[in-house]
Amino acid sequence: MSLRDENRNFIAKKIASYFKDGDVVNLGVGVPMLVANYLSDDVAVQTENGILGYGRIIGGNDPKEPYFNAAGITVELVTGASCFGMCTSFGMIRRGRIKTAVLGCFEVSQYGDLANWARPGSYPGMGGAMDLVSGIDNIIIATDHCTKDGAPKILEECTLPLTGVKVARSIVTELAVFTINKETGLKLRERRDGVSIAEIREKTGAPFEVDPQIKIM
Amino acid sequence: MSLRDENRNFIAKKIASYFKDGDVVNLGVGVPMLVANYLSDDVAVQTENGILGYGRIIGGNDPKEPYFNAAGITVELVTGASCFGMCTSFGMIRRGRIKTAVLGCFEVSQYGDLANWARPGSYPGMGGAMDLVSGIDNIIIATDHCTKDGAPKILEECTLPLTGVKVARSIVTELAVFTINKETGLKLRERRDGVSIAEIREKTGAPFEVDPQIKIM
Amino acid sequence: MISKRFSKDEIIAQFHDGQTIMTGGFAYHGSPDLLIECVLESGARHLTNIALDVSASKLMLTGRFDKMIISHAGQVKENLDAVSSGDFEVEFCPMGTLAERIRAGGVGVGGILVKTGFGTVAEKGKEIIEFQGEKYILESALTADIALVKATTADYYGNLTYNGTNLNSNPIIAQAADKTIVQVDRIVPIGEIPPEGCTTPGIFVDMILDPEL
Amino acid sequence: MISKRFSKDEIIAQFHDGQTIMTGGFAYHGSPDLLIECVLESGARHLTNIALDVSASKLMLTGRFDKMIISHAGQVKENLDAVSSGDFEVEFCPMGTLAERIRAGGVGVGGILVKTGFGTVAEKGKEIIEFQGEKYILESALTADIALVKATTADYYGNLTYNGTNLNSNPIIAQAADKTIVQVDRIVPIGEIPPEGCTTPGIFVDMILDPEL
Repeated sequence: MSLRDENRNFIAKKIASYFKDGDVVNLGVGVPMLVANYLSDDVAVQTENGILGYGRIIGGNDPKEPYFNAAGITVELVTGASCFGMCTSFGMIRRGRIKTAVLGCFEVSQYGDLANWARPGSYPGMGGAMDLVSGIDNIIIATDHCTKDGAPKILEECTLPLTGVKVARSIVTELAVFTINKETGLKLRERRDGVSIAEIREKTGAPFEVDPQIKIM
Repeated sequence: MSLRDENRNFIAKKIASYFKDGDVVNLGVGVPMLVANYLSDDVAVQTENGILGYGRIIGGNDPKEPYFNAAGITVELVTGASCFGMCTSFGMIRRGRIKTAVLGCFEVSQYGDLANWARPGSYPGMGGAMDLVSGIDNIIIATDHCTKDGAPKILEECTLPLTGVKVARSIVTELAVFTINKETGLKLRERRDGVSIAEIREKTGAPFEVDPQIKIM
Repeated sequence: MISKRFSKDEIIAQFHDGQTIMTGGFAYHGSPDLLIECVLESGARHLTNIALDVSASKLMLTGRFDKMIISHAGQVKENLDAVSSGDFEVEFCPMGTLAERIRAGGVGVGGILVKTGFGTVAEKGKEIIEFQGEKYILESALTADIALVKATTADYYGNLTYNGTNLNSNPIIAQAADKTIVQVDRIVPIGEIPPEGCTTPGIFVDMILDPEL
Repeated sequence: MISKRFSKDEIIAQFHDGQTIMTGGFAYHGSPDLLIECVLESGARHLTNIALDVSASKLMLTGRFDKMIISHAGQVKENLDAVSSGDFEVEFCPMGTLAERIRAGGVGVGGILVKTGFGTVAEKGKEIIEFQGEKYILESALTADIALVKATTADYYGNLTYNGTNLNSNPIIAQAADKTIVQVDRIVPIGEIPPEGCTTPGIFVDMILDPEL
């Protein structure tokens, strides 16, 4: 496994630890989807294309398979899972029955603005991302701390088209965990073992407070 | 069978003759429901509480039975029938997929205004009647020509709370068949064998034209 | 997955004065009668009821409700007298519109534009919207504190199936409340309802009445 | 009941220049690929496509469409280039909102009030409505001339079942068009789909592609 992949699995495992039996979570495409591999079967994963309760990601996208997730990848259902159409699916999202979504990002601002669907030269459409951030209260951003080129993804203000305004509640990267207050901004809650606050400051494009009780991830 | 019941079955049989295989019809409570007994199984009866394709009316209202119509009466399904919830049911009504409904009335006006849900001392609510007349184009009124007291039910203007404005397209009674033009009003198309136009005029509370090619029902 | 089975007493404890309660059912069918008994046993008053039809439930006669939003009260004389009595407020709404308003509440949509009811009492007091060259009545979404649902089968997680025309308003009501309580003919272990056979996904269900608890 | 089975040639004859065509499917799944072939073989041009997702269908690359109302074009480079090319108009709509707009069209509701998309491109050009103390985006219902649906099983009357996540947008699209054409894995005699097992009632279906005709 490459360092990047190891880091992404580290992020996924960290986020998986937040959930308890009976919780329901929607997982976005990319790093967030890896979270599914670290969850107990008693945490129900919802996918907006129409499953409540998928477990292991099988992989592949053979149209003959019956169950796939929002990335179009074949998944295995857990016992007690249900399938439904798009309106029921986004209904449970909009209605607030799903408390948490884990989403990736291109950029996230200090106040929680999220940009995760369009960047120069790639304008595929927002898919279900706007519905998720509008309907779900606890939006956790799961992301590499910086882009492949080393540029910060956590910024004072987003530069790309927005998915939602002040919607992200926390950010988990391979280096740090931040919480976001819509008014006061970022607070660093945890840092990776061996990673200094100075290094995190350097790789973060926005100011942040440091929790006096900061923990090791 | 009483004369009144015989007349009502006469009306139902007459209306049943309008339909051909493949048609879909919604039947209201009262006289309209009798139409079901005279239809071929290849005419699908829809009931707004959630069946497409019921046949014979079994009777009774045991809550343990699975299939009942909008009057709460147990019915038998035809082969190929489907059951669904209220939103799908009224969806097919509002969307215009059901071309014809047969409804009863307290009063119907010469331009097609319909009053069939409330009268003094009895204000039970409109149920699905307003949705039916708003969503379905061909509204056939199936009714005794006069009230039990002999008062006309076909009037220049309705006096009771309306179900819909200019919605009825034709009226079938035990004496006559009228068509209704929203602008020009009633035209007498058929009369019962042995019933004179004079008698029909006497029992009808609104003026009507007589079709030169008037037929015997 | 966690179990959502509860005893009658635990369910009775959910009802409080002033709540809005939706009830499924149409005519004599698909009515959550055991749960309605729980409401009455709770002693809660000044309630609001939202239901497509209350023909059979006689809720009107209990003195517990200040307001009812319904499309039909049934032809039973007692109900018709109760409507006329003015003892509580009755807001009549066309059945198809009412179903869509409840559904809208259940999927987080704030309102809908319909054409049903122009020229009748149904448009009284409603906002008329002109949109894309057509006139519509703007109808608000409806939600409730508690939904009382009758289903045929529930698994422990609350996945629900319905039988025949007992479906009626139950699945939409099951999505529209902050707390959804269910009465069923049969409770089965998780896994017995196949993923495609489930009409109401368990996420919408909070409590299942288990008569054996 | 009457049969709705038709040959490929009879279905090809349904498509004409300028039509609005809805297509079901999400990513690689539940896409009515044989019916999309019929559209292309018909030679019809200046079409509008409404679909939640066109990742897999490559419809964008056919030059037949003047406009697409979609939520996602997929991550395939050819599609992304096509979106940027400006060769046709693309209207992006959030997936959940788009699903509700199509559903609204299918049940004869004229529009819906949603909160999704405030502060983003999704609210651009839309009417904002203040209703009961809250701000909403007014989104129009969508209908089409033709809906292309992929189901698992159809009986001769057009009652449809769907398997797993192949459901996705197919049942809502099946209701939203003036003419609904269906591609299925299996055609069965009437009576084989039980009343409760039918997701799309046959009344919404006009033509079933029967490869054996």
